Amino acid sequence: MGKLFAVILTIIALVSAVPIVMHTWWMPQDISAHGHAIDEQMSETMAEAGFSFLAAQLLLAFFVWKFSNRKDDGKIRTFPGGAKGLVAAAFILVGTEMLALGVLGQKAWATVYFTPPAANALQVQAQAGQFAFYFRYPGADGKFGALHPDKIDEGNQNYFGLDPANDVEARDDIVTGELAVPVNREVHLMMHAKDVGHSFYVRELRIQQDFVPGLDLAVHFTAVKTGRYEIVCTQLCGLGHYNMKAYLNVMTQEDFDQWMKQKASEQ
Amino acid sequence: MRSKHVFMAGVAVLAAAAMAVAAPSGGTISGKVTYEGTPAKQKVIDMSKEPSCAKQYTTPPTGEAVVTGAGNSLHNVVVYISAGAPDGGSAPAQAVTFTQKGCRYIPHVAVLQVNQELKVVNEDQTSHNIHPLAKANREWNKSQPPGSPAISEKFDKEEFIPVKCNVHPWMHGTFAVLKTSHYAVTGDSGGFTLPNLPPGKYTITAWHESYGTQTQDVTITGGETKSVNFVFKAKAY
Amino acid sequence: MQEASAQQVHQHAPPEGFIRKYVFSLDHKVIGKQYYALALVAVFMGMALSWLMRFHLIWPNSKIFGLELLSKVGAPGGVMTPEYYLSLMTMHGTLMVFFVLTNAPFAAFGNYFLPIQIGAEDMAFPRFNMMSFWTTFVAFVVLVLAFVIPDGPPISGWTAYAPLSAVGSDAGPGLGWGQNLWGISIAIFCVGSLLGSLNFIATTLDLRTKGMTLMRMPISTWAWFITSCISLLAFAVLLPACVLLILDRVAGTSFFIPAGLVVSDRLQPHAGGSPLLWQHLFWFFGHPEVYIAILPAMGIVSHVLIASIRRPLLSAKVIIYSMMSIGFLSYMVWGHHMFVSGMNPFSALMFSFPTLTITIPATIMTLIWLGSLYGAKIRITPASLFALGFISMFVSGGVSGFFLAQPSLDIVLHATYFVVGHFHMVMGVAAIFGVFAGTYFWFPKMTGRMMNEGLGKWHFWLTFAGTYCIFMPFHYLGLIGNVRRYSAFVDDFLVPLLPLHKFITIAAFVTGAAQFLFLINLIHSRFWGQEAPVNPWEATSLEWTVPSPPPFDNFGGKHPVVYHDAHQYGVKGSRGDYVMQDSPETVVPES
Amino acid sequence: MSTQANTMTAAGKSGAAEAAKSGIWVGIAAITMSFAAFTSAIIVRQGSDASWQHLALPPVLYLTTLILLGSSVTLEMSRRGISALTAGSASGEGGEAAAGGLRWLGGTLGLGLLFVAGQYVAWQQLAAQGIFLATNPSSSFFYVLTAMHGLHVLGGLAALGYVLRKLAGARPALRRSAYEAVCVYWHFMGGLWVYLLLVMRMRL
Repeated sequence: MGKLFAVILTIIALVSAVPIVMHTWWMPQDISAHGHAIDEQMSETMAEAGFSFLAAQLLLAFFVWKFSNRKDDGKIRTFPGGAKGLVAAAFILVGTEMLALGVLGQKAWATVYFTPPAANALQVQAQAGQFAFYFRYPGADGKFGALHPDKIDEGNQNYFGLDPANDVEARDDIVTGELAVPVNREVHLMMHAKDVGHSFYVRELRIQQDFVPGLDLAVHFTAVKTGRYEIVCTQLCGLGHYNMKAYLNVMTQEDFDQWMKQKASEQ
Repeated sequence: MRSKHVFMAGVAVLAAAAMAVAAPSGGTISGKVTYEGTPAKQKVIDMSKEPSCAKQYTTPPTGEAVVTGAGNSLHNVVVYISAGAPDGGSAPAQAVTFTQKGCRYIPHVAVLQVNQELKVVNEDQTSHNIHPLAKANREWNKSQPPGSPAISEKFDKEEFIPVKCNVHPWMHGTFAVLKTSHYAVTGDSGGFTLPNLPPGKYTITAWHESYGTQTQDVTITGGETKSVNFVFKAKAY
Repeated sequence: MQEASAQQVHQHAPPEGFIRKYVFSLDHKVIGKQYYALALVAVFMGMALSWLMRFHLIWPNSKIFGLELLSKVGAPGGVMTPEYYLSLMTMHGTLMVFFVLTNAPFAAFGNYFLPIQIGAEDMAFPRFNMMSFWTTFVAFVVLVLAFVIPDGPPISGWTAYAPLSAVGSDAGPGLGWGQNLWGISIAIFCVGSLLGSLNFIATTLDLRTKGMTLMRMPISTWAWFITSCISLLAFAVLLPACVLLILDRVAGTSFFIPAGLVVSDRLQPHAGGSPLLWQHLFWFFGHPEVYIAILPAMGIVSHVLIASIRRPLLSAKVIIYSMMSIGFLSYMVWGHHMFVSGMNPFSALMFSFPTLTITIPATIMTLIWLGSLYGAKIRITPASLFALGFISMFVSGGVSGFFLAQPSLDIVLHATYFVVGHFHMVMGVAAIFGVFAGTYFWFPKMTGRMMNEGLGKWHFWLTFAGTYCIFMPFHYLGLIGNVRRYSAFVDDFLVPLLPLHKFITIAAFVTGAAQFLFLINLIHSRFWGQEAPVNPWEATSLEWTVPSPPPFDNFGGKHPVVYHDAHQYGVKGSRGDYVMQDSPETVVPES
Repeated sequence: MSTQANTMTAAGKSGAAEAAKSGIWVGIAAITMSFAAFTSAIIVRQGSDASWQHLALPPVLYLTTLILLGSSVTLEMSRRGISALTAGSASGEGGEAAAGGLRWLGGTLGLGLLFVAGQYVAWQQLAAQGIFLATNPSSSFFYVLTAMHGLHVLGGLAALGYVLRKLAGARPALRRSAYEAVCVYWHFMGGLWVYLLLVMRMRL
């Protein structure tokens, strides 16, 4: 019976590892300037985690195979080196492994969060509400109009609560339902939650950041590949959570300018 | 015989009811709803979030908070008798259908009588949620994924209930729950007609979702047709 | 000083009558069984909910037979709505985390065996003990009430993030009275857990029998003791958090709700609150809660393991110290749940390192367990299989922690099925394996009858393979970016993943069905099982010195004297290869 | 009796009797943790809210503080008499001391009730100014903290009442450790109140 356990466990461990090694299901292609650091970190971690996983499972299977239901009247033996050896091994191996992962991982993290956005980054405001994202470009004046929550009127498509009647800066703000950005240009995305918590997640962009009501956060990124990508909400926000999405449209500069013109005319 | 009296009374009531229905002998109030000034420009609806809806339109649709027509006519105004008429009695058996199609509400304003059945239908390939922001009535908020059966609901109090879809925030409409059966919603021409009014003094109310309500008093003496017009002041923002 | 009535409390006579004996009993053994029964009810409810959810994910428009009876609104015509999916998900999480994973390994087995293992007649405060169970029971009833109110259960998840959980029904169905009941239930649960933990700590400190030094306590006792310390501090934080949440909901305060929120077109009359405050308070409880579930399982597994491998662990001390350091570290890592929540990015680093550090004691424990198998004489029983399975699950669930501990990878994996797979394996399945191991091991002591071994083994094979089939693919889904808490997969990139989801759903049905083998075994053996001897597993700790089941006062009025620790296996003793803790004979190593 | 008790536990101490004592410290640890959570909530709220308006505490609170601290003193005064009682020498000279002890204990109970009443008066005064639970963050915390503390004090009063009832009976029957535990708890309530008063007084 112990042998059966060993066989089943070995099969499980090996089969589990196959899709990982084959990259059958893996992260989508990275389209961001910073994402390669995250991808490398992922591969690094996967190698270490995969090794730990296989080593432990196979060792467990092997020991159970060898030492279960022993017919021989053999003596109890002790693992060479005993507890001290194992504890030392754990400290040294896992300690250095974790320290390495930790230190390397910080670099990837730092590229996302510790670098300030470039001064000429495209300024966009993202607003998340149940259950849609809206985006706002400052328009010709380069300034965003102020937000007045009491002025929000979605039936009149005033999603942000702008006050164009009294606020000049708000009049040329361009509000859209998709996030269009020019390729290879840094984007400074300022995040505002209208009602409850939401999150901004673009898999290809290697960006995920919560919208926290009352706390205006920001992320910045540079997309290096044109295309349409899905923006999804990853923070449970209510019954339409699974339907809360928008598209990230990475365009060439010309297309972007064209798009911007078109959107400005629709305001 | 007691039962005979009851029978006779029943016949009388039935006859009276039949006469009321059969003889369009009452007066009529008709008129037109218009606006003055410049209404706010209705923006193009950005449906990029929902490609399955966006592709149903060749020219992108615009918002429906203020819909106007030729001759300054104002659409989607509910004109109804708010005082003077007897209550509509029991609600009509026929349900009012409220359809979600192309991520818009059809009709934009659905008029119901108190306790009349409302059937909400989703003809889109996406999920909607129907969220009537009721105050006097019981508020509810239900999802309707594509292919789900119609949602059947009733409202038991008079109220203009804004209804919205949280999944598609541009979708805004109104459930106008009225006590009376005498109502009309202005369409293309901005005109309305309230027929079959027995003689009496009436208060006519016109309600528009952005411009509010106006009332006028009208007296009907016989079978005449009275003309009543409403003019709303448009707001640029 | 003479104690006027020191013995009164603990030398109470056996109670008479059904109510005092089985319902409002002061006997820790009855209370332990009550906790176990409550957990059993909750776990089957939770499992049924997971079945419904898995079904809905694959066949969102299909009728589920009988679901309409549960909720007409949530399942019109038997078809589950998206909001009802979230309701069921919230209830699944809450039931499982609080009423199963906290109750079964800790409160149920701890209550039954902690006093016996240290040679005590009962808990230090039997009345508190009874109260803690019954408050927990009330909490359960209040939670389940959410199923029957018109509003339905809340849809904000077991984490109940504010302001979704705080602003009321404007934000969606179930967030009115459903959420209130949730908050009240959890607050009551906290009170019950606090009373229970207080009792465990005082009992362990003060009621050990003669010779039972701290280091002679079995590892299971140690695990319960450490867990009660964690639980005491964790629930003491969740309780105020729940109070504040309830006040925000019903009294109009703004602890967690900032100004200017427009929910469904309605400007909320709140100002100045902080949603992150809820997250901090919740996860300050929430992360230790993970260890409240897993530490008792570690203790039970260690306890079962040494009796099954007929040798002591390479070092029991190292295991105990590792559990302590895990418990200690668990209070420094809550922020790793909030890497993308808008915390200061520097604090993400502050939370990342202690999180990675937890790997060290966890690895040490794994290596000690593995190393102890070397050269052992493993006896394969359902109990030992589940103990070995626990090690496997703990490793599988643990390595995915490498990823989630790093903020840079959490950017990609946060809120995906990777996280769901991680915590289901390490906190859910592993802890449940500990409970199964404990059940197969202790059932003879608790009922006086043996469980059916063949059925038990079948239960193990199906559960072991089944849980891997369910939760391993979760990690793959997470790598692709499959977001969790979605009631249907409509996004372009999620639709192609449906076949994998279908595989998971089928695995979930098979694995869930296998749990009925366990239930049948439990019920059948309880009444018709073979009669159990005093010490069927030839184990050394004190519970195996008393009759099966133990008498009302455990030791029949005697006070056992302890001469050894509980790890005297693989030695020469009068009974074979082991020496009981209360046996005065000197231990002679076998070699 | 004492030899039997000695066989009960490893260290030779009477476990069952000690349990109340360690139990109360464990309980205090939990309560401390709860109020630490409240404190951190206050700090976060004050930090995140630019429009924080600090509440001026009703002056009656300083009086109630004195009352609560005074009740700790009276509780200590009861110690000698209660020692005589629990020692079982409730006759002759011991009896007089015991009666004194009971009086001090009763006084403590009275002062405790007075404290709770004072807290209620403070609430009334704030309410008269139009400051309620949901008025502003500062007032929310004030009501929550005073209410939570008040609940714990009420628990302490119940325990004091229980001790008093047990001791005042014809055959006093109470474990010394139970009395000690109540004393520890009561003093802790006083200390906790002073701490809360400072937290609510100061801008953190």
